[in-house]
Amino acid sequence: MAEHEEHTGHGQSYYVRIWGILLALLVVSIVGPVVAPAIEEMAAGVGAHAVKGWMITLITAFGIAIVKAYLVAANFMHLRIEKRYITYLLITMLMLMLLFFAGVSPDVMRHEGTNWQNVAAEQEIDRALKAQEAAGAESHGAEGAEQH
Amino acid sequence: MSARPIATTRSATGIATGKLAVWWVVGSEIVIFGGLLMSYLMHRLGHPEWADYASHTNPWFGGINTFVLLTSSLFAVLAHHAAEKGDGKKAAAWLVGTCAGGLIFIGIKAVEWTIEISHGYTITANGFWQFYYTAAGLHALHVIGGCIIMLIIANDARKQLELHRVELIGIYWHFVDIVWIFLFPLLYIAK
Amino acid sequence: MLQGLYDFIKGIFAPLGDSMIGSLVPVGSSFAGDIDSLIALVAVFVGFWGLLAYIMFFFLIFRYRRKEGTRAQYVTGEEKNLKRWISWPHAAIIVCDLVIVFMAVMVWYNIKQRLPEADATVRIVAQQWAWNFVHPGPDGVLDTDDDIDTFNELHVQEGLTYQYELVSKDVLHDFSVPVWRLKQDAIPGRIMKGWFKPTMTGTFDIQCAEMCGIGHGIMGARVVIETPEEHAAWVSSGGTTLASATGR
Amino acid sequence: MAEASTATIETHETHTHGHDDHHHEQSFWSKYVFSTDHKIIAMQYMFTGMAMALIGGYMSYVFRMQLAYPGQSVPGFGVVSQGEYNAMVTNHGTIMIFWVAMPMLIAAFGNYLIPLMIGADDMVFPRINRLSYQVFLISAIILIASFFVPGGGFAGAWTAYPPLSANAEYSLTPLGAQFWIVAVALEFVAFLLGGINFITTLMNSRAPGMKMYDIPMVLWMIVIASVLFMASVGPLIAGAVMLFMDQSIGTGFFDPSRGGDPILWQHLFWFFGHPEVYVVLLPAMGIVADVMCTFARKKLFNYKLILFTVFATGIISFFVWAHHQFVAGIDPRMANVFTVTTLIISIPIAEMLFLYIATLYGGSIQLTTPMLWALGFIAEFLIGGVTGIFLGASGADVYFHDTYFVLAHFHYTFFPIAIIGFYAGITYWFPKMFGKMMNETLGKIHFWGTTIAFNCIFIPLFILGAAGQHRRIYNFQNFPDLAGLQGLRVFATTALLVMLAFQVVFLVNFVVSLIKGKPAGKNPWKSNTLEWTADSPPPHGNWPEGLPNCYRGPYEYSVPGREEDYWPQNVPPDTAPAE
Repeated sequence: MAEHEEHTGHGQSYYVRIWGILLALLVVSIVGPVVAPAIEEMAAGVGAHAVKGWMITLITAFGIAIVKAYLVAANFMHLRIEKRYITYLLITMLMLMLLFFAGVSPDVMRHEGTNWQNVAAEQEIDRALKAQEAAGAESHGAEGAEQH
Repeated sequence: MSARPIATTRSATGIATGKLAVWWVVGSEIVIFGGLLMSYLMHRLGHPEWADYASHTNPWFGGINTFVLLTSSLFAVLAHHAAEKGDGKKAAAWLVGTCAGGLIFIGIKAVEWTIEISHGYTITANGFWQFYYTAAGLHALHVIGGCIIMLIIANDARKQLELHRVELIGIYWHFVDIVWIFLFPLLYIAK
Repeated sequence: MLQGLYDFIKGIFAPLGDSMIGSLVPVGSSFAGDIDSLIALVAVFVGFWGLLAYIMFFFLIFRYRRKEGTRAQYVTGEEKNLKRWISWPHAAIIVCDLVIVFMAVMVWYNIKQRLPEADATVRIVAQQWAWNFVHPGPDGVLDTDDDIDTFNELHVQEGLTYQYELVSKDVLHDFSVPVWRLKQDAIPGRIMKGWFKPTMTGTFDIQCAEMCGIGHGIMGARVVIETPEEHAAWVSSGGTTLASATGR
Repeated sequence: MAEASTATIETHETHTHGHDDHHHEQSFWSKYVFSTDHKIIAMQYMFTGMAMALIGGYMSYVFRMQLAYPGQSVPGFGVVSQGEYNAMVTNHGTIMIFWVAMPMLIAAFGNYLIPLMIGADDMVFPRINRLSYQVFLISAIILIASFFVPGGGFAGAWTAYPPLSANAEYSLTPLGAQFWIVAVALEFVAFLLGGINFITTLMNSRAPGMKMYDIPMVLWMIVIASVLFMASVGPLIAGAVMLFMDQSIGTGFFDPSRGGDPILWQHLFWFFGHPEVYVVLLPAMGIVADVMCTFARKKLFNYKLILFTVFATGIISFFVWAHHQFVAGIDPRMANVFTVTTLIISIPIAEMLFLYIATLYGGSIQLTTPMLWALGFIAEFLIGGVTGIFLGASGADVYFHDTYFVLAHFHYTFFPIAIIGFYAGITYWFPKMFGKMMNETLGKIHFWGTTIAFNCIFIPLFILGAAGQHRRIYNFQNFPDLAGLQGLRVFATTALLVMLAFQVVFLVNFVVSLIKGKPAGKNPWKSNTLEWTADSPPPHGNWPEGLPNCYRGPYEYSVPGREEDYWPQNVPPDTAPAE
């Protein structure tokens, strides 16, 4: 423990600073999707058609989540000064989840594959999208009011 | 309570035994939440209609809760800081603060869910909402469990006992925080 | 070229396959022989290694049994001249694995992955705890008025390539016809497609091979494979079924 | 519940004999029931596991009798209905894997051996250890209770594929299914707690001087198994929560009529289910390694290479899970990937077995009872291993999937693992656990009776499987093509009765040896590892006079130039061996 103490010898202000960064990132991740359409428009205005709203959302939501998670893990959990293999352990567990995703998504995420078709899911998507469209056309104004 | 075995005091890896165990707990929790979130993600990507369901969540509740948990994480690390300095009273105080953060989080969650359920978005409403309540509920259980353990540790720390445990609960708490950091965009932001 | 290599290897093991699985269950479909040969191939490969291991194993137990006055040797197993007894079999096993993988994938591709042109299509509807079969009827097309629905009895014609559409009404079932070496889960909410080509006439078992509830043990049906004339007669008769073909 | 109390009583009996000269004066409750001593907890696991094995064995008796003599009243049970048959089959599988193989191999031997073999006085978290057992016991009680609720026990196969398991309308066992999933989830929690304890203990609390390659193989294997378990079980715990909610509050995670996907459960299950095979295999392999080295008086053949094959097996075991689902409706193209990975995993496993066989080379083999069990393990497991290739090859699996061939295959792996491995361990460490020697003659009778009868059960089942007979069918007389093979079924059932009868020999041997066995002394087998330097049975704290140090690897047998043919790990290099 003694050896540990000199490593973690950050002052309180250090942690508060990290916390400040985290809060700033939080604001970005909330604001990101809201301003995404505007940014898309702006980008299109200057000719950058490749920039799409969903990209902004993806980056601000998940990119920033990863950055936040890294900041918490590295500084608050002190992974930065922990023995290396703890980091490897945690990364291995995350990799296993990617493996799981890779192995399972061909069957679960997709609804049509070689010689099979997930009719139930396709019908449900169809039904729900139609219902949403109908509801959206009907009560667009009402929903807008609700949000304010 | 018997005396602690000599085994517990050994440290062939250079990491204190308790901390090593907490890391393994975190590792096993990663796969538990990971399995759930990967299942959610697959369905979410495969079901375009869920975007509309997701738009009925309230990112303000989620955002405030993120703020609360981040702040409580700060308190937890400050408690650890105090414990390392040997100041048990201060560590206990920070831990109680962390715990208060957890309780506020649960409180906000309760309000949020009440509103959602009263709007008819119950757990059986559709695929999105069942994952929403399951993932957030599993996380909330971890918050509650963490709070209870934290109060016990705070009580010990107040008497200058078992100060090393302040760090252990801190690591766990930060992990719970990180899970929320991912739940937040997955459930509230992605539309 | 791959197909040629496959046929060559299959040819070597086909007779053995006939006498192994073929002697227990009739070879009833175009791909049953492929599966039998693959099983024979695997049997020869693993049989060889298994036997070798057993001979070595019992020889060592006998040769190095405890004798008064002798001591065991001090061997770490890291000596080069000893290690090669492990590393050479290791390499040989990799080669065997490659052959098995190649053959298995070829067989698999043929049965499950490709979907040949069909002469006819049947729909198989599984439910707790029975099989419903929809035959296309005289016009050869499904979902028309002249479809023939049968219960626990599938009628097909020898020598035709059939596609099937497998669906389930409630829980998982598994359409299994041992004489055809065919097996496919039926999943509620999904349509599973596949094919078979009966090559032999007769009446055989259809089993459910996936636990499907309390009646799983009685969820059997019969497949009746007919000659073209018989089948035509059956179709024109409007699909009368053999009463209590499953013995219940 | 009855079983649980039997277990405690048995524990009590054994310990009144084992601990006669023990000077701690504790009450019965604190000493045997709420003890934090790793040895007592190991005993608790072992006796609970044995009690559960009796229940699982009884179930196999009931359904095998039904298959051999369909519709007739089974002595000791009555007429078996279809629902009861399905429930028996389901819970036989669940019990034998989760409540027998895991507690007996990992938890019992892990708890007993880890502190003793690394020279520590206890596990690092004794109270978490106790909690782990208590959770485990509760889970066992819940599982047994599931048989007595309205509707009867869960009957949807041990894989619990939804929608059958998720929906009471389909399964007709509304409560049984819920009890089952809760019991399984609790069991996972128990083993997570236990596993964290094992891993941390081995990593941190080794005796001074014990380096990575000085750890006995059995501990490596138990701990690697715990790691595999921990890394793979997470998705299934999440899945269990989802399935339980499907059953109880009507969500539709796995129900296609409510937007779910039944295939997802299969993946969640087998993502855990395949590593689980290695979770139970590895501890048994480890026990066999230790027993073989002791009785061949030989160093393990290339310790490091064995360790690497174990690592390789562990890693690859995460990449093969979907070979259980080849015909279950996964995308056919994915099946090719999983065929390749499955065939790859055969390489390290085959190599591991070769290395084990090579360990016999140059030895001085004593065929004692534990050694017979260890060699029997290898002989039987080889069959289980090679028949796995048939099933891993996707093309052949189309035919073999869910037939008795599969059943015989995995019994040829799980029986050596759970039963033979356990007997190898218990006969080997019995002197250490209870301070008495077991009877060799009875032990050998038990060995030959069990293994020969075992082969007679399952070789006919291979043939039945090759003839296209499917699993979980309660009466094959309903299938005209299969009805004719009844002779093989009767033969298998008869062999099962013989095998179950021979287990009585073991129980007799166990009890008689406890009472009348020869005192064992500290090191009856002249073995090297640290547990043999403690008293038999070891007192609380294991080495009250001071914990041992470690100076060398665990398998230094027959070292040239030494008078004795063994060289205990705790003996300093320059002195003569103790005793």
